[in-house]
Amino acid sequence: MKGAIWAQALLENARAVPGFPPSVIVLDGTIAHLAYRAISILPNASARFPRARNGEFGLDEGLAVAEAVRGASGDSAILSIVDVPGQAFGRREEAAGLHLSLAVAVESYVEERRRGRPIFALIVGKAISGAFLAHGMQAGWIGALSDGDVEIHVMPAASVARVTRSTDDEVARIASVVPATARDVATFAAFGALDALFDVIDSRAPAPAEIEQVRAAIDQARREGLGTRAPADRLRRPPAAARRALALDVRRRIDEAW
Amino acid sequence: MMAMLALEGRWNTRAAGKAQRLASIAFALTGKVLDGERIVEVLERLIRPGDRVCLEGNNQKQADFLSRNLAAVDPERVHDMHLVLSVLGRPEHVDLFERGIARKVDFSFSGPQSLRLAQLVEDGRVEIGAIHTYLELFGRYFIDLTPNVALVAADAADAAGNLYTGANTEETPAIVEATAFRNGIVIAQVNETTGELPRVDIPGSWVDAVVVADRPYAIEPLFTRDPAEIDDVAILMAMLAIRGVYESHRVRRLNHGIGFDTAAIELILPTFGESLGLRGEICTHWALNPHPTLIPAIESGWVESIHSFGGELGMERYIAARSDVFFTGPDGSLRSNRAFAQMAGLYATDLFIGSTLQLDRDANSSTATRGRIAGFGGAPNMGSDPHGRRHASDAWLALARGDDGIARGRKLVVQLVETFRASGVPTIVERLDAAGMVGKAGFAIAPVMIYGDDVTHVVTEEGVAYLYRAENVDDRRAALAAIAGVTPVGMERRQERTAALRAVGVVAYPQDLGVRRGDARRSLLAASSMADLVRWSDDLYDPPARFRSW
Amino acid sequence: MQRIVLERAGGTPVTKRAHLGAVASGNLEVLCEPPAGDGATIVVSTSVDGYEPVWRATLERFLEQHFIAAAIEINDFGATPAMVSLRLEQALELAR
Amino acid sequence: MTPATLRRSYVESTPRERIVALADPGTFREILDPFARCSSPYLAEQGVVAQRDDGVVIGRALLEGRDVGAIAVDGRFLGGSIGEIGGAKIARVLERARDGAFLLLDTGGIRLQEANLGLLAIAEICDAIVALRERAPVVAVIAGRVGCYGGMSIAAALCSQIVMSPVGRFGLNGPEVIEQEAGIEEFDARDRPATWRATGGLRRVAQGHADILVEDDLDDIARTLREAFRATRNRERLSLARLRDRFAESAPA
Repeated sequence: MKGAIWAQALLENARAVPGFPPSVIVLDGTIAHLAYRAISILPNASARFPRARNGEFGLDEGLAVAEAVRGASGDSAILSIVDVPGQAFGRREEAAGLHLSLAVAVESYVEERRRGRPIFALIVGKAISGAFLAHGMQAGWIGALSDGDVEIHVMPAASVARVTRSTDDEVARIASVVPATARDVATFAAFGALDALFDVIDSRAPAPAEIEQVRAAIDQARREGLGTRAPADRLRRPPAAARRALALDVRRRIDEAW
Repeated sequence: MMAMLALEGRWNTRAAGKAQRLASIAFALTGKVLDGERIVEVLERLIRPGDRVCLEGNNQKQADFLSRNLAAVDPERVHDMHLVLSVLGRPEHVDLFERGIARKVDFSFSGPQSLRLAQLVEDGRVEIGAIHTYLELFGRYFIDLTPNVALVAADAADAAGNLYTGANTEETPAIVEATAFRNGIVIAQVNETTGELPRVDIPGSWVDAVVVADRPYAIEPLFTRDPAEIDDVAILMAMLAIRGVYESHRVRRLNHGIGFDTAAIELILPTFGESLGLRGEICTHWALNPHPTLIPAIESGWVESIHSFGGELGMERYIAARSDVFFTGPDGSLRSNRAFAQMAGLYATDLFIGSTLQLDRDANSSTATRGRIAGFGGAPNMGSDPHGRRHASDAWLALARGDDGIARGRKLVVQLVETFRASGVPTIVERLDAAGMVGKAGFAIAPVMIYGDDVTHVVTEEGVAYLYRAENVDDRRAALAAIAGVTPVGMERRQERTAALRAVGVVAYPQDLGVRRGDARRSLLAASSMADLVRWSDDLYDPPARFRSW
Repeated sequence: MQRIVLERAGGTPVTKRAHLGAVASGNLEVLCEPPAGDGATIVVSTSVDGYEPVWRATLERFLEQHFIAAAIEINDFGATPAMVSLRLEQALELAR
Repeated sequence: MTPATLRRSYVESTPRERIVALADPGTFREILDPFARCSSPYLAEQGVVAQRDDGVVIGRALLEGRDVGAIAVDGRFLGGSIGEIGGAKIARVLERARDGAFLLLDTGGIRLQEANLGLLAIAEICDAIVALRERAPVVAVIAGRVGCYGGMSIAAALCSQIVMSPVGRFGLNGPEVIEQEAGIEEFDARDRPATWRATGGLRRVAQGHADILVEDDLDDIARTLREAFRATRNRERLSLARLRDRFAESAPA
């Protein structure tokens, strides 16, 4: 429920937008007198698709996110609050085309951003894999709580151990020597992938000063026009020069040869 | 009068015993049909301690309803059974020994249970009579291992107990014949009972009872090889085998076993073989399970006939539509018969080609490695020169030896091996693991699959060793070393010796056979996927689910 | 992971670059190109440890059979010696 | 019957052979080929030998005279997974391509060994596809043994046209992943026909999740690729209204 807590905390004059499934909360409101639409995924124990009842990104969630992004009013920015444990793993979902649900969300974010709508994302909990790609990664600006609960990765740790036929200890050891496989927020920030980190005492109960700090950062980013930057722009941020040097080198060599 | 009665008792004890046993299970019989719900009780009453019981376990088909229920009998009532069967392959076969229901076993092959079986031997829970070839075991069914009770599997039965075994007849006739005609009891599990059978494979008068199983008998598609998994090395070896053996000796009548290497041969007949103009010249008559990888060769007109040991899942409709090639019944479906196919493979084919896990410098081969008791199946019978053979053929005569007008030919026994298996384990070794197993784990003699003196050719990725042409043991060893790569045996090869052997045709390298290594590519395969095999078959081949990628 | 390097002086240089194979189970990638200096150099990276003598013997035999000068790189994922030899032959055919 | 020998199989071809066969003859110019030795430094630490092109082949080619970006993922190397280098290769080609691009996708998605770098790259790829398709065709071909899964399935879904063969599979989560995460009752990964029934090329084209069905034949795919380049973007695939209806049909009763 952290997504809902933070969405409600951050927006002033928040008003729930009706017409979305219970697993997707959409709030219209303001921060520093500018319009925002906050979107967050929540657990819904009675979701019609059983494999998306614990906050996973499923068929309905992708559609709802896309609709919320596309339906925001002209002057509103989007604020994606991210706490998604992953996508729905289900036979029914695959047959119906779960990838399309994620793609329609991605497409909505990209198109709106390219049309000039600022997109911000704040990671308050888990940001895993396809779910994060579909809800958060396309933002022009991404902030995250600097909190032990925040986890950013492509797969839950236990699953990585199973897939690689390895042990939890070995997965942890590798994460310590190969930063790309780490799951903590600081390492992800070190790639230049995050624009701001916020220290909080209890991410489940944000204090007024903490809320104010996040609001101020978002407001400043919006005024500086950072919400419409493309993902590749992250390569231009200072930490990327060292931590994503390979990607930069590949891009430079392609440009030379093109 | 008294004397005659005594005599009757003296000479008809088996018949009397059978009648008594049948009477003891009458409670569950309606005509010849047994109540499947009461099968455990039936088995408990029917089988006496110490009985010799044949539980049909084939390479493919398994009487698994009967074996599962046999493993559930009360060991107080049924114990110390002597199990005789071809393939001890199901987990419950081993359970029989763990529970004390069975004590002794005579068998041929234990594939998937080889580790557990070795453990039981280690623990003294099982006594192994012998590990046979199929033909030996069938032979002993008629001599000294005749079953008291045979538990077999069939597709269907009618009310009279006639059995339809369909494509997967395998060894049911051999087992039933041995049991029924020595007053043993034959019980068949069937998938269904019907009013009219497509054909009768076993007459009802040989069968005492039938029982409808809870599910169709278990069967494995053992001979299905996905062409997608054949690599360039297997194709190179296939090219060498075709040029260096099949073409050189005009081999028309042959057997192929399981394996990707022989599957590669089958799949390049319509391409590589065709380019050499060999259609009709080689590989025309087969003792062979219905390998899906042979479909392109059949469709291209290479194959005149195939007699099969067993069926193969998914090949049923294709076989029925190609009755000129396969042995089929009047109903159109395949008639397989392991005993006859083994006999054909022993006496009527000119070539056996197979692979092995280990081959020593004298070309002795074994699939037995430490801690496993896998057995042999049929390879040793087909992979041996039958001295009783008296008919000639071109290929057989090509290997003729002797003179003074008393020359006789020889069967081609070919080992086809890559020098190393995956993960750096050499196939060609200085000493077989089997050599160290005598006296252990039930082996009275070393579990050699094919003895080196029967082996006429060894083919590796490096070339062909024509062992039968070697003048002496030293030459044989040098010839094998010449194609043994960087295995310990191969490291002993000497250049001058090899050159001399090449000059006299005891060793041939690819260039000597006109094979370009660079041509060994998957594009030579007439089918590169299961989907291709289905296309070749005119959509008649229906691969099992696990092989489908569409 | 193991790295094995083999060098030999002399030989006729290959004239072209050749690349084939993939780092996939039982397979290997071979890069063959004209040498920077004189002679043949083969550098192997393999995911399977403990088979250096088998590798050396395989590569030495290849260089015995082909008196070439070339820089060859092998990236291996558990290929058998037969597969290694075959890929080397195939690469050489393309590079000559 | 078409014997395999009379057909040039896409499945049997390498990624480079595929691009060469699909582009106008003689026009493919590879960039960062294996001899550029641009391979992942992260794998050695994790006991994996790196492939010199990082499993991604890229370059520039002509397609009926159009100057297009050519991309092929090598499904043989680590399941066609996308890491930092391969991801950057794909993203940059999409950003540079003038008249469109084709992507031959045979990929399980993000490479676990480079997890977050793959994630970042795929976000860039998705953005670049949407940007490029506004002015030129971006065509995905899914016809290899691996299929197209994970993050790259999202990227593929964004393309203007998707070409599939019956062998191709297209979905977010592969069968093994579902079985592992949700249990064998949810999905039995060994039941291959079930996988293809749900996510195979025949199904995806019938559903409208992919646009054109092809045979496993390079000539057929080459023809179809040109057809796909001439077609307008399929806007139906990601139409909210249509997806809403489709998903409703899939909901449990």
